[in-house]
Amino acid sequence: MVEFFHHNLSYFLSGISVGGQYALIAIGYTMVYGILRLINFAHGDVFMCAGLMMVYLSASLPFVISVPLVLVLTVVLGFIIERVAYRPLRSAPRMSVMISAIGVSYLLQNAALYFTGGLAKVYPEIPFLSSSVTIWGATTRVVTIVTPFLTVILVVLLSLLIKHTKIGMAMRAVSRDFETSQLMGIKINRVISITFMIGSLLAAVASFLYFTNYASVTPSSGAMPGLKAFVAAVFGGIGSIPGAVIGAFIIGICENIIKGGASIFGIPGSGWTTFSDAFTFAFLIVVLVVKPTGLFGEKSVDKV
Amino acid sequence: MKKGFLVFLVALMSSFMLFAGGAGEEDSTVVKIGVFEPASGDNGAGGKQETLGIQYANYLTPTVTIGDTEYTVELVMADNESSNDRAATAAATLVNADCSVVLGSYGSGVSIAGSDTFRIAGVPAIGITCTNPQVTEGNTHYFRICYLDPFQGTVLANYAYDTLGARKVYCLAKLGDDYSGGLVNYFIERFKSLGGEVVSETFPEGNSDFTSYIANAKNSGCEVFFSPVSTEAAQLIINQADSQGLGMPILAGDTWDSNVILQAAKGKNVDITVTTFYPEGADPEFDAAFKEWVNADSTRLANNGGDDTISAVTAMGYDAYYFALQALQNAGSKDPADVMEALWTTEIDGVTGHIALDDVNGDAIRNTVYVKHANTETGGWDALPAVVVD
Amino acid sequence: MNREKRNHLIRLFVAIAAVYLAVIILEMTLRPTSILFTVLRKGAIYSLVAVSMNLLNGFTGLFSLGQAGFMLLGAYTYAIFTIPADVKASDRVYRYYDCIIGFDTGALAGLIAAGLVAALFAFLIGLPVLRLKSDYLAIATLGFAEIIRAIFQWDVLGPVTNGANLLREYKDLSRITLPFTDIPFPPTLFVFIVAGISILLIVLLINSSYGRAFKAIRDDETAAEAMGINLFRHKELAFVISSFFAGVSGALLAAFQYTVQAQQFESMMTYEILLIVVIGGIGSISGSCIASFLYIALSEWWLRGLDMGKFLGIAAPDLFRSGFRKLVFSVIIMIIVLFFSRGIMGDKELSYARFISWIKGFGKKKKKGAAA
Amino acid sequence: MNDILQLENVTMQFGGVVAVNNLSMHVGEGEIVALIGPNGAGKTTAFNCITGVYEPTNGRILYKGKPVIVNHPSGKMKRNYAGLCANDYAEERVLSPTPDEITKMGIARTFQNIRLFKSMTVFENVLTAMHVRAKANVFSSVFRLSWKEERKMAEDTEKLLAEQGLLAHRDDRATSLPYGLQRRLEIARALATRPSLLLLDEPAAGMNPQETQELAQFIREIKEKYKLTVLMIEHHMDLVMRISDRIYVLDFGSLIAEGTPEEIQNDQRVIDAYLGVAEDV
Repeated sequence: MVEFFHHNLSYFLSGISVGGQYALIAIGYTMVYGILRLINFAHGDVFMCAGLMMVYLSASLPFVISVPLVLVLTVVLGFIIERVAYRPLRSAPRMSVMISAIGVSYLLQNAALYFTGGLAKVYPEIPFLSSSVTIWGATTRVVTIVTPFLTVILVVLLSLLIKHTKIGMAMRAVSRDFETSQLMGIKINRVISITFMIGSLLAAVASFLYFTNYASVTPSSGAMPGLKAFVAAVFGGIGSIPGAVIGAFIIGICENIIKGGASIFGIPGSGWTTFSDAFTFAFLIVVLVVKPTGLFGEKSVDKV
Repeated sequence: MKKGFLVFLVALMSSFMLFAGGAGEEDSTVVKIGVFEPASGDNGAGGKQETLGIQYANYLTPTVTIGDTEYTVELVMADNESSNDRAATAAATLVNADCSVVLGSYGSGVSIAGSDTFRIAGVPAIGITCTNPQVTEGNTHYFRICYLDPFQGTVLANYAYDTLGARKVYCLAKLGDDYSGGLVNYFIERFKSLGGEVVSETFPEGNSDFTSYIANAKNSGCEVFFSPVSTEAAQLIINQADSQGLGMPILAGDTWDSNVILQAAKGKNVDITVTTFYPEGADPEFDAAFKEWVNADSTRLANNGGDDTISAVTAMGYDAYYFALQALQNAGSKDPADVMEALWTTEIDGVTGHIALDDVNGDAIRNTVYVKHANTETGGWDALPAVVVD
Repeated sequence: MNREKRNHLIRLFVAIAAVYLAVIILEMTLRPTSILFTVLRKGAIYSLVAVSMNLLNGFTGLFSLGQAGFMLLGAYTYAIFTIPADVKASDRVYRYYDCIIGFDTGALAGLIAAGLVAALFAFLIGLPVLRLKSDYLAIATLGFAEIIRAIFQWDVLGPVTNGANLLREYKDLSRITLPFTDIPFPPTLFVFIVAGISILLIVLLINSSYGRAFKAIRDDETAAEAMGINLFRHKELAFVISSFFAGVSGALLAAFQYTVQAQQFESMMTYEILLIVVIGGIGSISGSCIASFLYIALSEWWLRGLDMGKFLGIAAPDLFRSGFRKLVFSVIIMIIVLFFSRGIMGDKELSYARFISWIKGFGKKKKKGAAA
Repeated sequence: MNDILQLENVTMQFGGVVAVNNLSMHVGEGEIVALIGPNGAGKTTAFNCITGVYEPTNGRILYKGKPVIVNHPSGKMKRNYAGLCANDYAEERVLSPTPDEITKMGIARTFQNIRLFKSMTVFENVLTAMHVRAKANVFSSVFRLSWKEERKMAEDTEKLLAEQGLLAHRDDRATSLPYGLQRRLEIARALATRPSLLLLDEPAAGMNPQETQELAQFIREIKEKYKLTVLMIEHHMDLVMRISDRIYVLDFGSLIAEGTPEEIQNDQRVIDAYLGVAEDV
């Protein structure tokens, strides 16, 4: 067992690392869904934009400035998207808001396409995070090791924020009952804005970790991680933060095991890797069929 | 307010229609050459470099004399977005713009996908660096000035077996990509016939995590990592190979002959060898003049990947332009049908060597493959002895 | 009452006949490579798939995002069925695999098979998935579309699907002939006829007793159930029928493109179709059709100049470079989504009376503007 | 008189909460029976059990003498079950039809919070309810081979609307009708499924005394005309007392009284339930 684990350590390491990155993105999805019942399709692209900002800013600024600046700009981006694309549609049917989200996603991708000229941009090497380390015989980057810890720390901080601060309480109230909390004097718009800003902040952190690992940013870089993170959020029970985090780690690890399937299980390559993305969905569907609201989702009962 | 906006929208759309419909009066002394290249997507970088070669040649020789008339050559660009489903529409745009001949594309899949549109319109196309046999096979309108994958794959397999001494090779292709899939296939065919062993895998579109594939290569005890994929994926592979300590030579085909690769490999612990169409330095005159031209304009420089390294695809694009001009002259007309007829017998001496086409599929008759090795210290290519096959 | 209805039907018939006549005339006069045909064909194909999606999302209230997957099934079925047997045996298409399918069919059989295969898969997928609600249903159907895509790229199925590689040389639009002859069928007309008949069938369905049951489910599931409408059976029915036509439109798309590959049927494609449905108006058939043609014309034709350096006669190669078209296009989409969130038609249908009153309202508005 | 509907020991438990506790009642053919009780007594839950919206935790429901719904606690519920008669139905086959199957058997209902089909006109609302009795399959329906049936359905709908005095609003959107007419439309829609037993959930809610009076008349009329049996939940006591043959009273999920209007009016337990019992008594 230990031998097996040792031999395949590199798969598990990259699985845990990518899982942590998905988790940070997934929180953004799940929080927004909890409050607005909106699948924020643009979230993956906010993540991609954070990556691009870093590419452009670090070209002229030192990391001490560019890293915080990227965090701030991403938060601003999240805020603007909510303000411009979602708030005007607050009373519109849910489908319209979701279409707006798809529209924003499309817009961000195409803007990135135009400004990058459709080429992959090389992500800067962040000192320390980018250096290689060897752990128990597996060579990897420091970022791989840092990611899960950073993720857990951020999630704990976020849970404390939601449990113990006034704004956190407001968030919980709004996600429980939108109308009533409005009547109770909670400033809904403020809560929603802050939710988007927190989500964007975490996406920006995820972008540092993710792109340091994979080194290049393209306009479509956000699509797949975004989709996977969203699946993780649904998988864990959308609206539940611990659910999203656990879902993300499970998906990250499974995905890497599938990719390494031929080597791990000694099954000669019969196109396993074709299914590394599809597997995520297959897993999700099985979970949904067995437990229609995800692992930690609350059951909703229609009043008749 | 909303209705006013609607009026505005309708007005805008009708003006679009007007301008898009009537493309302007036809100038009888203009001959149009279509540039069917990707400017975005996976192969955007390579497509842009190939386009640069065409543009440079057009800059040097903006006119052509057909019969007794001197025509101005107008390049019509259409971005096929490296995507097979967009290719047909991009091709239709070129056909609709009355191009006499079309150049491109970088990437075999898009060429195959656009091929039928050209066939139906009767417009000849000249493949520049699309190496998959299916591009020209069984048709009379698609030509090509580069060598083919069975040839390149054989050369690469020989190189891995004989020069690198490898007996087990890891092959990684992109799922659904005719170029990498085809090349890997011919490589495997040859390598196995030499007595070697291969592990072959594919990665899906949009994949950016190659760590598991690299781990697979290491764990399965392979000695060479063969991955002739797009430059986009190549950057990621180089980066992750370095951070994971791949520890075996990486071998790739002509796509990797790009400064994108050099930039990614600079300062990294990787060993990269590629085969290509043209090694920088083979024609110093061309090299120097092209560098000057590229450095004169920031957009060109950006399109070339930020520096003035000459990619083989640029040289091929350059040759393709002159090949097309020669065909136009031989045809004595700008009618696509005449050009198509003339192409079979067109020959030129380009910077990448003598170009003549065979009479079966209209493929170039070439027997030389250049081999380059990435120098990770200087960030340039070191030329290795070229391979000549008889 | 009845006369009004009859007049309405007559007008509708005349309008449709005029459209087809226009297509025939265009096909006879314009040169076949005109970009207009690209727009018309692709617009008609997208109309069909948008209407089929509208049947689910707009009329039955099922939020499904699996359309691209069913189009893929249709496209592949059509291509595999109609590649001539001798081509299948040669290595012109199946280069790395030996094709195990030894027969070939005509275009019509291919189209029907495409629909049936898509419908069969929809039936199987629907069994577990249609019990899910709203967003969960959406993500599950999206997931199935991705799984289908992966299956069709799988090496092991290579002898049938040609792996992940292109399929070609099937009965594309240039190879379709009039039945029992070698005379080529006018391609645009062919697309219009197939899409037209399919849309007509969907309209007939929506206006039938079953269509009303679908709408009842959309409006209020509990009440519909209390009125004796079996939710699952009717949802499954709508899902299967919608997928059938998505399959047919996938087949048409394959025929239109000359080559087909699983790769292109990604989730972005479904989003695109959903955008069209919403822009046209959820629950409006004519809206979906109008939006499809506008969408395709804008993206493939009118805005092309933005990518090619010259637009509206203005040449600015530095601004109008590759990608600008898509940027402008997505801004236009955003504007429509934000300011016309009910879409072009809302849930109404295009009719003569509505058109006239719209024009009249237009005149009034303009006069007011002129006075002020 | 035959019983058209019988409930035997029906218990509905949600988690730890017993919403309906061991409810047994019967409704005779041609009767008008009222189910009353304070808010939260479990009346609507009982309706939902009868119509298949909820699957009762325990008990049996018979329609026209045949068992149609049977259940007993199983799985997790077996341990947590807080009701009575846990083992009475353990041996019987579980029957839990969906609401549409119940409707097909001939039980129709209206809803407490009106649930009309929002996007449809008055005419379409009723026409849609006819779908359950339509025989055409989807092919004959699409290709209009069943046009005769379709025409018959339209005619029946017109007739039904005319009888309910809704014909003037035929092409109005259902939700644009005044409240009283919406209730009436809901009843018309239920009638379109051709039921033998009609369940009305607070039909007079939100009506003024005048409208309530008309409603009483209306219920009697349709009962005669369509040979219906009516079971209704209602808070308007004058309406209940005026038209009911018998009354059941629920409180906290349990049946506390049963009888004719006179009996119920004088029942101490009912008075206590409605007015509350002083703690020190």
